[in-house]
Amino acid sequence: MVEAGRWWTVLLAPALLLAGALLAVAADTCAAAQHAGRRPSLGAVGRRLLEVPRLLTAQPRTLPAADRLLWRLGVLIVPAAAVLSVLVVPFGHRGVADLSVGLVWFNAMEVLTWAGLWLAGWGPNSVFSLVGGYRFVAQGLAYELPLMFALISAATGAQSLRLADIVAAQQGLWFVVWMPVGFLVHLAGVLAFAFLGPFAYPAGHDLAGGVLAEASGVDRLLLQAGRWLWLTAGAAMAVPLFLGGGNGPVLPAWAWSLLKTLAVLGLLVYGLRRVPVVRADRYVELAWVVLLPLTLVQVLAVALVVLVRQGG
Amino acid sequence: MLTLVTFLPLLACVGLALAPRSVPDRVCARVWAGTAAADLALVVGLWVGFDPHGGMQYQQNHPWIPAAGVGYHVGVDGLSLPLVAMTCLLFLATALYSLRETRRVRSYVCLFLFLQTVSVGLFVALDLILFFVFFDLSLVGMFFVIAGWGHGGRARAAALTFFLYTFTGSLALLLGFIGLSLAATPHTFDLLELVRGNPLAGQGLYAGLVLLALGVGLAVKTPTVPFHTWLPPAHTEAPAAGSAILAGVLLKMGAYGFVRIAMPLLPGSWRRYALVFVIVGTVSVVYGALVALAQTDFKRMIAYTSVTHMGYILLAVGAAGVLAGTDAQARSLAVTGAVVQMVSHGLLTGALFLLTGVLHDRGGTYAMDAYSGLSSHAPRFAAATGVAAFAGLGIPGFSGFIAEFQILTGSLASQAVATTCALTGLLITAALFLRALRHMFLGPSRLPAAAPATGFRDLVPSEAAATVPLLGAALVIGVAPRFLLDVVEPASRTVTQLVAR
Amino acid sequence: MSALLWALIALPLGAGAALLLSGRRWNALAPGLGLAAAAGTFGLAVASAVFRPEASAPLFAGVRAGLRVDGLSAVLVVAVAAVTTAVLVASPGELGPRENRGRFFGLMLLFAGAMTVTVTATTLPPLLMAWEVMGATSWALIGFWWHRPDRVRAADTAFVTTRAADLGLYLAAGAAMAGGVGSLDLTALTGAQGGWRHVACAGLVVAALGKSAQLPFSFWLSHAMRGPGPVSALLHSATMVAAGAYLLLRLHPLLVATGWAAPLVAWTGGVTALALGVVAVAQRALKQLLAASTSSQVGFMVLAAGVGDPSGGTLQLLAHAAAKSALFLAAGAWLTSLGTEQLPALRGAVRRHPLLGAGFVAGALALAGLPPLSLWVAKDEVLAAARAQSPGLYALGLAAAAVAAGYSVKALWYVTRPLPHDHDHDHDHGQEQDGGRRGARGPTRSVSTPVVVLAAAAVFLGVAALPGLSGPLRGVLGGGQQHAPNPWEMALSAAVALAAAGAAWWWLPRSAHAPRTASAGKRWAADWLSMERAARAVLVRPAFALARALAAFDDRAVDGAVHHLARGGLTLARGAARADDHGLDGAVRAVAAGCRRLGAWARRPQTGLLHQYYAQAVVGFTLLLSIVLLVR
Amino acid sequence: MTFELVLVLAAGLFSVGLFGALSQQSIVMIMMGIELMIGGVIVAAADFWHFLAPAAADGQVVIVVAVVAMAVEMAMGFAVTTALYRARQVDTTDMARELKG
Amino acid sequence: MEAVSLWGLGVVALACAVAVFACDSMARATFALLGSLVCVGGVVFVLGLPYLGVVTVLMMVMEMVVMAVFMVAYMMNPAGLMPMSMLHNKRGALGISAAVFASLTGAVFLVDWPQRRGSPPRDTTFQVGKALMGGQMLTMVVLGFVLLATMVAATVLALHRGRYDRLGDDLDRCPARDPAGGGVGR
Repeated sequence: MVEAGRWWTVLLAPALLLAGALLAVAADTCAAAQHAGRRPSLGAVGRRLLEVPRLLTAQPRTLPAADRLLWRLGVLIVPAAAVLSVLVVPFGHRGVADLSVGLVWFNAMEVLTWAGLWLAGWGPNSVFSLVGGYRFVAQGLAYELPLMFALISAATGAQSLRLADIVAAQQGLWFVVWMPVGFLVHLAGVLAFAFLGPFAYPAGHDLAGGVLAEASGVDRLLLQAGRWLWLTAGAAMAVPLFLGGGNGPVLPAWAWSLLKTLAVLGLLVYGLRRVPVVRADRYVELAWVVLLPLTLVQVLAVALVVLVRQGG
Repeated sequence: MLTLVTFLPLLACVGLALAPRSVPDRVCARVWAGTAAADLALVVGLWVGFDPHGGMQYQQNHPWIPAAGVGYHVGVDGLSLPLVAMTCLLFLATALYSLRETRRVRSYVCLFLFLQTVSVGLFVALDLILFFVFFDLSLVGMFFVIAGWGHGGRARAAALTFFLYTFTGSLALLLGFIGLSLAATPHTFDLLELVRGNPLAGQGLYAGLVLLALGVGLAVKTPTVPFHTWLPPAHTEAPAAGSAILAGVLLKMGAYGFVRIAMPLLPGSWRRYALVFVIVGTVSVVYGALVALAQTDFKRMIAYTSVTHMGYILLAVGAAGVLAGTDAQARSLAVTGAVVQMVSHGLLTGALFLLTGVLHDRGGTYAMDAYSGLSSHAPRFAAATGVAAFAGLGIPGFSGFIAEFQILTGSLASQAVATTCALTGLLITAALFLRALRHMFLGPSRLPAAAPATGFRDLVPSEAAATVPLLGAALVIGVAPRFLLDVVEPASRTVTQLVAR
Repeated sequence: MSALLWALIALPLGAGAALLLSGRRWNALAPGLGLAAAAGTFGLAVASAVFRPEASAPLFAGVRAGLRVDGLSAVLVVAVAAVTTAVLVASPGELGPRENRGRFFGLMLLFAGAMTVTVTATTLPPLLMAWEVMGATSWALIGFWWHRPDRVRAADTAFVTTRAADLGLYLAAGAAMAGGVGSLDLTALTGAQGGWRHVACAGLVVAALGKSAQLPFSFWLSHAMRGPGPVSALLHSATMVAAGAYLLLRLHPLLVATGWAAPLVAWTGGVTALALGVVAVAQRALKQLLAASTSSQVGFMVLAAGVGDPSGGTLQLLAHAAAKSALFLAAGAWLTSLGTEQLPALRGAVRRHPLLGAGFVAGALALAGLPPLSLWVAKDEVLAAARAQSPGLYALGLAAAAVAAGYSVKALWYVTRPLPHDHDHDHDHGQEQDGGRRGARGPTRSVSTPVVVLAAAAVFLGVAALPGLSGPLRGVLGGGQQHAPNPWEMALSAAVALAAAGAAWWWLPRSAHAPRTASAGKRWAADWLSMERAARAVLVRPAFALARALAAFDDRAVDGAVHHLARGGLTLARGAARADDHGLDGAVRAVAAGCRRLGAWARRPQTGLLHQYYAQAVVGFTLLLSIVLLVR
Repeated sequence: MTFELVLVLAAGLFSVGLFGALSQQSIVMIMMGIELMIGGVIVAAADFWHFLAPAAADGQVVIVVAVVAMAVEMAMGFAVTTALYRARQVDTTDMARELKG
Repeated sequence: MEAVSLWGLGVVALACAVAVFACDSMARATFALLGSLVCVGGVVFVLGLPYLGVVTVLMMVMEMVVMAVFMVAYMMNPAGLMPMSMLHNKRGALGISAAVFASLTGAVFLVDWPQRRGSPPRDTTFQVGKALMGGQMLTMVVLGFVLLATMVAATVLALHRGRYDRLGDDLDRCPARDPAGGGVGR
């Protein structure tokens, strides 16, 4: 079904991801304006997008005894990881690289953001950014385990780590139907590693922007881009895992994938404003005490179903 | 019946020991006297029912340790009945004598009751191990008597020497017994079977060694010369009653051992080594008499005379073993003399020691030169001691003469030289007793410093009741010996036949 | 019939024992009772002499205690009873009311009983028993006044000496048994085989000589004189000392059978007679003189036994018993009344108590062996028999007779001197050393009559023994002896006796005043031939020395050996303990210390520094790895 | 040849880790050294699996165990260090030598 | 292709390994270590074990981030701004590790390794999964228990207030005295 794309798909995937990210930003500004009571206008969106060239030309702030190497590394890792994680996601019936351990790859890239953000926080040698970095690590500890089990439940349902197999397994029934907890936890996870909306705790305003406090110029641009890229990558990943990937009655596979991804993205951007920022220790309690058992039960149920179906 | 006789005192002893503390001393002493009298009555009953020619009678034989061939086998014959009678009489005498005892009377009485059981038990025992058990228990009893109630400062040392010395001897004896039982085909310690089986008939050296072990064990107990040094200190330190029993009964155990065990069980080696016993006997006689002559302590002197008298027994027993130059009549005469000597020595020396007890009780010391002319103070005491002394040196009319005459007449045939030497013993004994009497009882009156101001009290009824019957018994044996000899002679004839086989 | 004999023995012994035990309780009645018993015994004695009962009782295995009154013993039994009665009659006089008369009379009767048994015994055991009892009673009687230590010492010496001799009897009994004479019958002794007969005979001879105070045992008799008068009279004159002679008389066949015994006995008797005669002459005290004379007279009896003349011996015995007991009674009476027994001090004692004096004179004359009196006749018979044996013996006998005359006359001379004028003076300075009651009171009639009777007996016996009348006596004695003395022998002996008496009577006044320069020989004789000093030196002192040495040896060596053994054990124990402490314990402690050091070494790598642990771990693993690889 | 080279790589990692563990004073640095050593082991295991016994899964199991070991070592190391630090404000092994023998 | 990547990854791994102990800054050391271990993951990935390789990278990243947190918490000079040598016994350690390296490489080249036996299965992840759940179940169980024990022990050790302090002296205070509120049942 899904076979590895040719060489140019390697470029196409990032482009598509970027496009998705831009769409998300626009949606977000519209939501923010509507939220603020103004009518969403194209100008607001344009003003938001003008941020990019501003940042590119801005004079980057220098700090005393900053660990420039680690800082640069950290800022680069976040968007790079987002891009790398999408390589595995199949677009319709073709993905960039159909690894046998695609799911684990996505998870590995997702964990890289931890390192990246911590480095971005450590680099400028400033308290707020360091605390922001720590906040992200704490938030990571909170959302990581339920997210892993959600991915595992999808893999167990498809009895394989290869995304193509997972998509194939959803021929008859999408996983979201009998793995709702997994889907929700996945969405929460996407918001969390994109540290947007309720999970913007690391870049919280109480810390003067937290991780982004000292970021300026290109660094800030890369970090911001990274957040929105991760959001779209997460949404893209949710489609093959829970929403049956390219399967769909009429439209061609890639069209269904695109539609589902935009739908999920819209859902997420809609959710950004609705939920207040959750403190990491509060979320860790919810995640470990409530979500973790749920996802475990979820995995157990899936495993039993698979066994019954396979056994029978 | 015999078991009753043996263990009646023990019952009384246990009864007394368990009796409540409130029982006054006087009652304890009376109980002792009563038990002793009852025991004596039973023995007299036995004597009356005893058939002299019946060999071993009143036998009781129950398996005790069957695995080792040890049985509770008791019985009486011509040899042991007189000794049992003498033991009971002596214990009755000591009981009467101790009526006035004041120091820890209850345990004193219990000890003596225990000693009576043990002594009678030994004489009636017909099993080597039973014999040995009673032999050792007597040591224990006597040790406590001397250590507990001895009056000298060195009482404990003397008691310890006595115990260790005789105990070592008893170990040699045990060795001999084991040797004997091992030689018997079905290993048994029963005396009659060993006699019947005569296991050691053939083995020369082995039998010799067993006899050596038995000889040493018994020699230490009847103190013959080289092994006698425990006797004098034991006697000087022991209380009067203790000395009487030690001399009267315990010494006889050794002598009786020769007649009951050594001779019948080892006839061959006894005949071969009889000369050794004769020589030891004679030396004991002469040596004991001479050393007694040189004593200044009255009780120590009497102790040495005991060595002499025991020497006579050994001489007689040794002579009975020599077949050359004698006939059965002479040998049985010697053995009869030995048994009568045991009985007479028990009575006479027992009386003498009780009287020395009186002497010490009044004067506080045994030193002869501390007293003089006691007859004026205590005529009855002087008379009794005089009679006892004369009986001791063998004046006819007393059992001493009967015994010594038979011994000397019986032994001269086979051991002319030894017996003539022993004769000098008679003379020296006479000299030393007379010298003692002269020093203490006759001559001008002088009392030791320690004597109380009231002077030298004469014999108290309880003391008289203790000593006079003993002297009376000696007199009866001396005057009309037949009642005793009728019992002893058949038994000694059997012993001589056993030795001669 | 045997009941009579048992009664004869039981009466004196029983009465004696009773009186002895009564002690002072019946002090007043004692003499009467004693006398009655004595009289009874005398009657029984006469009856048994007539009927000649015989009795025996079982004693030991195969040995019976036999008694028989035959010819010889009949005479003696009567004599003993008679003398006992006489002496007991005289005794109350001698003993004051305060004395313990019960004990005295008891012992005397016991002695009489024992003497009776001795003479009637036919087997050795009863003889030996009686023999010993006699010794014991003599000890008790000599030491009667036991307050004086010297008297008791004398009693002891007497007893020990006689006891020493009595051992011979034991020896004889043993030899008889060995020699096959199972029944120990005296007459059967000759049947003993081989050497045992000689041994038996030797034992008997020694015992007899000891008891009869012959050489070399005679010194104990001088000590025996310490006893009261009647004791000396009964024991040490008539009966006890005679017992030995009687025994030899009875066992003459055995003496002959052994060959050497008869001459030995004879010569011992003769020599004793002569030697002790000389000793008697040299004595200054009356009782010592009489004692020595007793030994010499008994010597004659022993001589008779040696030469085999029982009738002569018996006659001599009877005569001497009567005479000597009279003399002793008199001497005893004077000792109590005059408080001294020294002859010079007794000057004129006869005049003071005429009746007593007459008896004494008669007795002394008889003793001198002057003709018609009994002793002369007896002596002739003995000398006749001796002459038949060997002339030397006859000469010896005659000399002894002469000496006998000498000392008798000496006694007579002093006693019959006229009373010195200061009569009372003597009383005061009389030495007390003789222990007699000083001048208690004059001898009462009770003493005089027995003395006279005995003296009369001594005189008249001589008549009965004259050749004419000797037939029935010899018949009674049963011993038919051929050597009736022919007249010239009798005349010769009478002449000798008279001559000696005359010479003594002549010489005495001169020597009495002569200065007392006693020659060595005289002093030696006075000291009883210093036999006692010899015996003490030869036997007693070495015995004591040996005793002391042995006692010391016993305490140090034998007891020492035992204590050294014990001490050795203790040192061994201490050594073992030390070895255990330093040796074994030391080793253990060393091991412990070693372990501690090893522990310390083991802890060194634990430095607490982690990196060093890693280093050690790595080095360890590499070594392990290389070993595994190399080994494979 | 690559087999030996990968092994040499593993040895190299192991040795560098060893050097770090031995020479570093700080507990955390030592743990890093140990992490490197375990990394070496993982490489060696993968190498052995790949070149010697691909059929069996033992090599992979070794890697899993090694990874778990690394995780456990990490957790316990920091727990001990935390406790030590809280107790005595010390984080170098030189100062924590109380367990000296 | 494979050899080249192996070489690349190997050299980078060694470089990062050396960098760990060379640089002063603790953060840099940590991330050098991360780099080295990612390369190790890569090598494993390249050697045909994709799952284990990616899992190693996944685990190492999380571990190093946590280590970085602890590094900053405990190190005196986390940023390495004040360069000081935290080394001791350098020469000894160097000697030993050099010796070990020499011996290992020696062993590698001297030992004649057996030939390859069998061929790799198509799906290695399935192989290890099957092995762990089958033949090596014991190892899996042990690892499970070890991990559980580690969780509990680490928590207990690391807790400032110990396990029981919060329950009061008599272990019976109902709402346990916890510094931070929240948690189930409150």
